[in-house]
Amino acid sequence: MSWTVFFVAIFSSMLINNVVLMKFLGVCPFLGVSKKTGSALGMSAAVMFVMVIAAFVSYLLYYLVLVPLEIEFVQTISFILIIASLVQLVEMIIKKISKKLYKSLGVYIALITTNCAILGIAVENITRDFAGQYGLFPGLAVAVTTAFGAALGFGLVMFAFSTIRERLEGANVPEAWKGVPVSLITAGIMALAFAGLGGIVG
Amino acid sequence: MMPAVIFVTVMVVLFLGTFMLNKNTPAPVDYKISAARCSACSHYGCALKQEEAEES
Amino acid sequence: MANLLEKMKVAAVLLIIGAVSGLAIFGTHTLTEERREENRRMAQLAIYLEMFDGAVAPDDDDIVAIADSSVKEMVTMRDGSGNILGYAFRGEGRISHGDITVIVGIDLDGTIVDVKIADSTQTPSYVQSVRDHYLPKLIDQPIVAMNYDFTSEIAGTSASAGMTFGNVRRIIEDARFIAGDFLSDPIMDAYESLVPDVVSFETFVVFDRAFKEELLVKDDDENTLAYAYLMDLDIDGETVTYVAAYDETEFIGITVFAFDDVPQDAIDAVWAFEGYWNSDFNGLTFDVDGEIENTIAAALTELNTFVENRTWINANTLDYVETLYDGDTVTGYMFIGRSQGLMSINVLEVYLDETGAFQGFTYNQSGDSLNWRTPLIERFGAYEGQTEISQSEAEAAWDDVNPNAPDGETSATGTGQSVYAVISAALDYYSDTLGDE
Amino acid sequence: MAKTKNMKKEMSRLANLTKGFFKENPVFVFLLGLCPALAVTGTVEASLGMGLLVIFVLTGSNVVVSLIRKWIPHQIRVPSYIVIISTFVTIVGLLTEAYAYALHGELGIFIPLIVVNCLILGRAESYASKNKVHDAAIDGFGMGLGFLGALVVIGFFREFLSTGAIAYGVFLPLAETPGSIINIDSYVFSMDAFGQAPGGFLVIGLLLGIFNFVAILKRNKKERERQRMIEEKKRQALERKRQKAQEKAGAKA
Repeated sequence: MSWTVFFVAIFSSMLINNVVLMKFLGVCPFLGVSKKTGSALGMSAAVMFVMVIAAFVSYLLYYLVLVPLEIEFVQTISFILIIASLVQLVEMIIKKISKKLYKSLGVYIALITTNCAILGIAVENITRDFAGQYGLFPGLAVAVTTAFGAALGFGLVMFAFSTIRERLEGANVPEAWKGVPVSLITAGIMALAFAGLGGIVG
Repeated sequence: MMPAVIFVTVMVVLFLGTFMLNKNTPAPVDYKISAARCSACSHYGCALKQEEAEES
Repeated sequence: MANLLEKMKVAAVLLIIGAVSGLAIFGTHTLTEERREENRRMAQLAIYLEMFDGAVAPDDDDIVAIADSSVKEMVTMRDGSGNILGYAFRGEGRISHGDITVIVGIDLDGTIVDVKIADSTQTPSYVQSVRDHYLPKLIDQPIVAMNYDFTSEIAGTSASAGMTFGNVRRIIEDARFIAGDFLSDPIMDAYESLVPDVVSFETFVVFDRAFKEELLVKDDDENTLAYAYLMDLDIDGETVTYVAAYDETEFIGITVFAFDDVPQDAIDAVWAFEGYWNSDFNGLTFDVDGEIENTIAAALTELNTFVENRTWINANTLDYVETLYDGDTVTGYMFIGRSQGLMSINVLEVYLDETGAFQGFTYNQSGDSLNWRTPLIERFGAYEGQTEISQSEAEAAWDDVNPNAPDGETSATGTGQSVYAVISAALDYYSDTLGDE
Repeated sequence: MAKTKNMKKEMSRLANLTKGFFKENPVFVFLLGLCPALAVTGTVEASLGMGLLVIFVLTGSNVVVSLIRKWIPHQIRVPSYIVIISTFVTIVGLLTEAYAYALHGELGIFIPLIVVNCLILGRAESYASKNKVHDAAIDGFGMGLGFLGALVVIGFFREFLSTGAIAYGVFLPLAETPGSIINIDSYVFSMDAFGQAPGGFLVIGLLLGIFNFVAILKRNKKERERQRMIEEKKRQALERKRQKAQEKAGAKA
């Protein structure tokens, strides 16, 4: 296994297989929390934080508990529960640690349980069988790197999209398409642009 | 059979535990989640938070 | 107290929900386990079944895991009554661009039925281009003579899709290597019917006579077991390839490459030569009847003469010399020799007359550039009639083949040196051995 | 008297069932479950499959939540709902893998992701936890149907625009051999992008706009109606006033 694996993992999960625009994960916060650049960035930071930890924990849970016990079939419920617990724990810790951090991140953390990107990436890390490809612990490193890249990709489109939306507020859009519809169409055009990145790295 | 049932139960209890712990930890700042942030899927989290805000 | 009770209640409710949920999931899992397993297995097999018409899902015994190869699994495909239809190979490849799973189907005749990319994490556009442009060209190719030349003909896509196709190609190569072990390979079958223990063969010299190719057939340790000669004969308007084999002293026999479209009488004709098998080739003449038999006999006679007139040298550079006759008079000698040229080993035919004077040379096989090869024939032609060619004369021959290059540094040098090595070896051999007789 | 009450009840049940179709459509009005609405609507059949799975989970979880609503302590109701829903989703995932393997492969990770589809948690919290079992079941089924309908409409446009055909029997066990219902020369209709990621956003954006457009037209029509009524009333009042004045004048005279 060479270092290029990590580079490819970050690059492809950030740009080529972008969580929002290519995999349709986390579309809801993408539309809901992108009206202002500030909140978009806050949400992205919270997602990055939780996504990386969730990838780490869910990977270990799967390979160190579910596989030895031969109960892989409870994957879905155990992943959602571990992620939900994680979110609660993280929020609690942030509450205790820092007022400032809570003000900027805490509010978003609570919204994350139902963010499908977190669960999606955790499940996908298992489906892609990193453990089988690289071995248990190198696979963990690749899984976490993939999650980090995905979170970077999420942040990137959140930021780009929020800036577009701030401009869109003042645009002359037909009444029926104002708000979410025109945002979706904008996202479609962004997705077209991102589709052009396919083929840079495998 | 036993491992599956025990494991799921443990997970549920773990979730409940963290949930209760978090609920019992007071927020350090007064905040209100704006309606804008409550759109789309975040709706469940919002409902929860708004309710908490109302209760307190 | 009430608070504690409340907490107990909360915990109890969650505990019950957890347990019930665990039970429900486990119950569903148990009920559906068999079906899910079956589905997963069928999904894997579906791509195999698609390749072979009338195939049924294979038993576990028909699925063999393979180690130490890019091919991971071989599946024997059978029809409903258990007859083997062919073999499917599942291979996996990995390049820095991602992984790829390739299925190769090979039928009993050793023909590629289909090649499919089952799964891939490589760049989709390259994979698609390989699917669209490359894979269809592989279908119906015989595995004994795979031709990948089309890769250079596919414009535009070849450069970028090349890496992915390289992956696919490696898997096909491994699959056909494995298939060769138990599939009937007509060429190996032909050699094996003449010389047991054959495991490989290589082209030695090519001819433009009744026999087209001289091959060395070798055993496991690369020892030459015999010399095989391919003869393309015109039988009833069809070209049929016969193979005759000799060892050092004997005519071993003759057989035919049994491809599907060979006329039966062309195959049967071989039996007319049964009586000559394993006989001393000195003065071997064929007494046979029938049109096809006579055609074969004529070719074999020509071959027999060649084998008789040939003297093995087996030195570093020279393989053998053939004495050329006109009736009973010696008219000259043809040497076959080989030497490393610029790009490949050059196999040369060097001609001397009966006095040992140089008469010219031609290339029998060479991978060097024609730009250097052709002028060299002409330039060495200037030394015709000489019994010796000095080093300086030889250097003069290749020095200015490429006038633009600096002195002594032309690309023709490598080719020229190999040519000179063979020619001088032939001249030396004459003066040392043949001239003394 | 009793009869009318019964009828009213049935009417409200029908309304309960159909409210998810247009008035409270989960996708087009509430923008719930947009992730699957974008991700699996490349073809009609995948949309149909996802819709059916959601109906199953939604009805099931609604029924269970409604059944145990009185035993669940208020403070832990959301965690309990999450557990119930993920149980249903896990079960549905296993069943799909067993009985519709092709669909399972097509929907992929979007089957486990039904867990985080807020439509389901939303209905559990806002409806099932407050209503009787049969109402909750009807609500879940109706909302699920609305979701399915929206997905199929999106899937129809996307599949048609990207392939010029509507296939059947590919992912769902509908036919022995797959075929297509509509099939137009694929050279005319082969806008691949509609089948892929960008098309999902574009089609939903456009459909959402059209949905809004119809809603606005309706609203405007109602508004005009209301205006006309007001005008009418004003006119009548004026008339009455005038009549009264005339009467008064007549009486005086």
